[in-house]
Amino acid sequence: MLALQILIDGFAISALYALGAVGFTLLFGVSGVLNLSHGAIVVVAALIGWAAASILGTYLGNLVGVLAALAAAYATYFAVVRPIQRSPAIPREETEIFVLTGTLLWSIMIQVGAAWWFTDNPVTIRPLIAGVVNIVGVRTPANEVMIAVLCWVVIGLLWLLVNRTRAGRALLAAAINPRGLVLLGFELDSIYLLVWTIYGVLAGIAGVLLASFLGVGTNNIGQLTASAFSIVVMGGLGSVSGSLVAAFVVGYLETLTAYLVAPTLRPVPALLLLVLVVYVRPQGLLGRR
Amino acid sequence: MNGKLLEVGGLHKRFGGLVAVKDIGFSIAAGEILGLIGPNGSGKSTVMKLIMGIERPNAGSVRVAGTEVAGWPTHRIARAGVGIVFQHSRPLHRQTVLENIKLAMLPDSLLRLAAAPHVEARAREIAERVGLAQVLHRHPPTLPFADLRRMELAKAIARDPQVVLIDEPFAGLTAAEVKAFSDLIASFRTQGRAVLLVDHNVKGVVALVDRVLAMYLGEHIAEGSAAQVMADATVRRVYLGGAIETHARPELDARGGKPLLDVQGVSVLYGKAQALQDVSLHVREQEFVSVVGLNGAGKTTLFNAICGLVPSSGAIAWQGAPLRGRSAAAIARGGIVQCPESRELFGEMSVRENLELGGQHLTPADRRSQLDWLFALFPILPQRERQAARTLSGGEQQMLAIARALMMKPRLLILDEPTLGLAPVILEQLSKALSELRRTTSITVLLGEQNVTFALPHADRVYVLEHARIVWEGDPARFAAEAGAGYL
Amino acid sequence: MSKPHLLRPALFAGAACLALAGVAQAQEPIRIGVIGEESAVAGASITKAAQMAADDINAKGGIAGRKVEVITYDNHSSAADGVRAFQRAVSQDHVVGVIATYISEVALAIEPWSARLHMPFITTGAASNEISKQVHKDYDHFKYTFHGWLTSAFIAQSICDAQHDLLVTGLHMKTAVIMSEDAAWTTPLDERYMDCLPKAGLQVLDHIRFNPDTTDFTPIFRQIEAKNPDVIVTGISHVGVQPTVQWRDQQVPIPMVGQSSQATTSTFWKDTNGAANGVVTASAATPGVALTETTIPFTEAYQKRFGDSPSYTGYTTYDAVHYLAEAVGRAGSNDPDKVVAEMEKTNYLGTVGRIQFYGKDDPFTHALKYGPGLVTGVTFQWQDGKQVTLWPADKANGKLQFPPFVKTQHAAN
Amino acid sequence: MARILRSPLGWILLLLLAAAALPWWVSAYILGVLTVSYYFGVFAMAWDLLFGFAGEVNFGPTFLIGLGAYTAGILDNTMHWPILVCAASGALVATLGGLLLAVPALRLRGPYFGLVTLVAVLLLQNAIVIFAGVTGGEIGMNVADVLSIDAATNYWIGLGFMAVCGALLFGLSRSAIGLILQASGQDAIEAAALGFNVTKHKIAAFCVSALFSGLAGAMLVFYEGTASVDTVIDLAIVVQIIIAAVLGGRRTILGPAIGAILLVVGGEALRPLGQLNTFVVSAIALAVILFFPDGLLGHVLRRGERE
Repeated sequence: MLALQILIDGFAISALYALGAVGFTLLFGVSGVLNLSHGAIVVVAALIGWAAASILGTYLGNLVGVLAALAAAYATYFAVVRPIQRSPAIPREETEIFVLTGTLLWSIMIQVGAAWWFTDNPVTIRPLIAGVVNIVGVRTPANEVMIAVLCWVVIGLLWLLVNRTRAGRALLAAAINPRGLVLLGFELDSIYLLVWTIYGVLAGIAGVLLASFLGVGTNNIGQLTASAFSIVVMGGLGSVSGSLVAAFVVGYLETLTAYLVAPTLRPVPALLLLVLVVYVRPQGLLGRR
Repeated sequence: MNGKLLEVGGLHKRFGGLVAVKDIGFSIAAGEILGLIGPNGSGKSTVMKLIMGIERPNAGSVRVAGTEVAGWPTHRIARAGVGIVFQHSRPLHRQTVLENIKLAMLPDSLLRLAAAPHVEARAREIAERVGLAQVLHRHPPTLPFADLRRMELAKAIARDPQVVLIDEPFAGLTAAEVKAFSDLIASFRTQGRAVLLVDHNVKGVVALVDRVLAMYLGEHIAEGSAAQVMADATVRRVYLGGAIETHARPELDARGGKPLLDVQGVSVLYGKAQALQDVSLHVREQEFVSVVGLNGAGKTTLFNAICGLVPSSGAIAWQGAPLRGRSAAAIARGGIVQCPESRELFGEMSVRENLELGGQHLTPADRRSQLDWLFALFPILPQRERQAARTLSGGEQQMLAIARALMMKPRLLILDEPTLGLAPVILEQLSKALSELRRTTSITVLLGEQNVTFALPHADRVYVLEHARIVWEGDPARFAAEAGAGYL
Repeated sequence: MSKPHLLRPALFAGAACLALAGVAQAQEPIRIGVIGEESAVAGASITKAAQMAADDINAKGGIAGRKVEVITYDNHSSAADGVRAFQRAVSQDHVVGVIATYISEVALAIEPWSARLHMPFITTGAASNEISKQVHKDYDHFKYTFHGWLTSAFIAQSICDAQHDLLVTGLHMKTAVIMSEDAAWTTPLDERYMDCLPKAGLQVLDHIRFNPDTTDFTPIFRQIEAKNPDVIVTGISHVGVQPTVQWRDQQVPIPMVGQSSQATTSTFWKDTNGAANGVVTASAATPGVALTETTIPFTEAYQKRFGDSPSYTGYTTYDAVHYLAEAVGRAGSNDPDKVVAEMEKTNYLGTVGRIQFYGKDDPFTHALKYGPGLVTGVTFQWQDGKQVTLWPADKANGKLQFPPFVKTQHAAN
Repeated sequence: MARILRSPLGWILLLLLAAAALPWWVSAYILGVLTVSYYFGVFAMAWDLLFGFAGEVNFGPTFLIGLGAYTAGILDNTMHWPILVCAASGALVATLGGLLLAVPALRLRGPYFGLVTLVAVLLLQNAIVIFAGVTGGEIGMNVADVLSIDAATNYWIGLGFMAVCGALLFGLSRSAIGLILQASGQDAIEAAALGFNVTKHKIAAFCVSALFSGLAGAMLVFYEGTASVDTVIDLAIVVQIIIAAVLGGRRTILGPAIGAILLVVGGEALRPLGQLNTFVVSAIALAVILFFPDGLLGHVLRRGERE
């Protein structure tokens, strides 16, 4: 019974982690950007979605939330990341630290701005389906089931997009060899725009689902970024399947700790595992050297 | 100890499945200069890194003045008496030239915070010797390229190493500077150092070296005096190929009118190094033009300038309109498609996926017919259709790269060094495919090659690129007589 | 005594003294520094209520002829920022006292500075026992600090008293599980819970503390359910929205009562999309319930001015500005020692009850006195978007009512 | 006089003298703000030694600061040793912690090194909450002793501390070790080929950085009288340190101190904006990074180099 509970409870949270991390890792894989404003963008989706839901209803509100995240992602790219990448004054080998610092500052601006406008109280979006269902004796909120399903549907769609469409193939090719892609007449700029679009939508969906499942506020921004970062590193930077695996490892490890050890220690084993992975296998679980 | 300062034996290095260095051995005595030559990808730079400990050898021995140092960390090998001059270096920007040289003489200690007093005088002396006396107190970013190279040389010898390794000593230097550098390196001989010069070809180092060792595909192919090596049949085949045939179609150029591609006075600077100087050439519709030149002459730079991948000065016109201001991708879509020497395949993707990406902009029907045609042209590709590109052999990868470029239906195909690192039997297949291409289609090709035998049979016209400039232009049939002798 | 705070200075201070003070300091207002957390609902209430209090006092002619001037600061929920704001208030803006913060960490960081700079300091929202214990330990040094809200121990006591009346007497409940975030302010809270819940008639089956960064409460609720208690008694402040929403979504069949700081804010219903329905929490006061004569006028004026209801800190801060200003008025000078001496004599009927402070011999020196006739706090329940007061019984305006998924009858079984 | 004005050292001395005279001019509050900014200056300088010179992006300066701060605070509360002994012990523990972190972490490159240092901070933060009995948990801990209760004295201690640390760190950066570090940061292979044990020097740099960070953390605790996650460990502090260093000019040691002072003082000057002051300060810092990526001092120096 306990094992079943752990299995079911860990699944939804892991799926949500996976959704949050996939966009982050895709962005890194394709454009080499570690976006430290990730948590802020996720929270923007949640807050705007919540505010819009009270006017437009839950469905439209969620949609507005996702669009808000998309807008925030574009703003991050055009106002912060691209100017840094193109600045002639920043040496190439230091672009990385500048992107990190720049997105971090941007994250603070979003966090403070959002806290000023919305207060730092966490908000929740009304679940799309209310009520509970009984899964082999475990009482599970219907919303939780739906979120797990939705996460996997979105991840599946992403897989189809990347593997079955031309634009998706180009995206994958850019992750492997951007120069080769330029030689074939692809504009890297539009590839980057595409990946930021996908990223924005994924972060947005993660944001509104998070708000509907657990509730989220501006104080969670740092934690959200850190957890996406660690999951992605654990899975192997740039490896989408690695991130999925790592998300489930972290999700279940946390749930197991909360159930079997103590709720106070919830985040600790995952952090220790992360350190271990980084030391023993720096390329991550499924990453290639 | 037998007077040999550097002794290398049985050196092996693998990178994954690729054998980069295979059983290389040589020795250099005090006061001797050895040239290590080989085309790009031959493994010569890897040998240098193995000696310096930057890469660890899989097998073999490296002895410095009798001490076995193979497998040591770099800094210990350096302390054992090996100095290296890198081709590219990153000096300390906030420190002066003098301080940069002094850096090389600091003790490797956490407790000695200040340099020993004699260091200052010695740094000045070395700076003077390499010709930096005038610029001692300038900062590196303000120095001309040659002075930066001098500074690197000064750093390498500051510690008075017994063995000096120099990577491409003359790349990017003007003739006068080459002379000054040669004199400097020659002076190491009288100082009793063992010197290893690593370069693409014998020509660059012929005046300086006592002996030359030639490598190809990781293997030792010839050794001896510069003249011996230049005359060696294997070396000549690697660099020049075999006997030269030509099948020029001069009538194509004679038609006159506006050329398809017109390059006028193009120059390229890499930082401070002149990679291309005032180069002009043209290619007419349906022509097959070859640009021959040794590695490092500037072929790749020229092609990258045409394709908009590196900034250049001068004028490049495509179908009469200037290319300036168009992105590299737009140029590619406009019909100039490059198949680069590095191939730039998508390693994790299958052969078919690579090809499909090349034909992305075609209609499905067009793409299918193009694919069928290429599969016929390169019969090995359909057999490898589902395999990941990185698992292919070098020759197969090259064919895939060419096929992928052709998928774009280019107006002008730029082929950069397609023979790079390929075995002779593969060259033949490739050559056959090119002949077929030239015979059955009206495609325009600009080929860059070091291997003259490979380049000439297909060519309608030939340019010779040497030291960043075009030095000869004409009918392939006249090449052997007019330019062939001075080529290698 | 409809306006006690206007009459009292005239009663306690001599007329001559008053006149003198009025003449000497007529132009100089009583400056009070107020440090809040503008991003947090509870923290923002502090500065808003303080501003209102000053305006109300000034509208009635000020205190002892002096206007009250409130200078507000934002500490961004950070102790370091709080200390800096405190220093600024003292050295730059020359205030006579500082009212600050609902976060214990910030209050504890300011406390030593209040001692060093000899600046009267009242925290109107923090709960940690340490604040007043420190004053007790080294009175001469720390006497400048006052705790203007109930300490954790008394909050727990208030909850025990309320739940005794509501759950044990009312619903015959017998068992409880304590669920609190692992934070320093909950340590004394839980200690007191362990002590007073059994006394109130609720046997404690388990005591679960969880990481304050927790977002997924499913395992915790499951663990609690496994013990099959009649009620969950909470001690939460960092979290609030999340456990509440998950409690509703997972339809945890056990009522949740206790201290949930986020639940005391007026926006909680909207933040949780109504998941708050049925949640019971302790607070300082509730809108529409007259703890004293001033409670309702204050609440209504606040709602009119700011558009939302005050948090518990709103009530306590509104009172604090009054009794601090009056103490300054009685002291007849800005001298901190005299102000502290007068503060200790505070006997002020505020919006949350009669306010008095424990003396230097009590272990909770300078903390609010708890008890009937003084300050007890209230216990209310969210019902259909409204805060319905349940306890104390004489102030109640509704009955305990749980959402359908909560099973209260199994206590009777 | 003219000669003093021509040399950078003269300028620095003049500035220090002017700064030392401030207690006779400005209020205790401004002194308090500056005092904090001086300790932050030391944090930023210590970070720059690691990033600007050794080329390692350390996301965990507050791991080192926190170790120093909490060790000192706990020792003061439990052992009642003199402040200086506690501070020194804090610095020592921070150095040991730095060594433990650096030895394995320096094998890693780029984002991996950054992540491990980041995780170190998160773990320390968790440990503080878990061991709330000694550390006071998330509400922090009051220490029994403080440096001084006089604002001017505190200010002079802070100023002197920053000046001494600055001189030591700057001297170190200009010493043989600094040059070697800089060379390894720019091109580790070339530095090794010149005969320098790059790893040894980087570990040493980490330890020095840890020593100064830990000491400054301990001093800050004894100035503020409290140690809490919020004041010495939180990621917000990390962000502030990194921004200060980049803002002031990485690779200059003194620039980061200037950046830290500007950041703290700027945030305070904008306090009337209320909540939004952090927003404005971040926006300004972002603009500086975008338009003057060399930072303030770096920009000035670079112009000097071009001449």
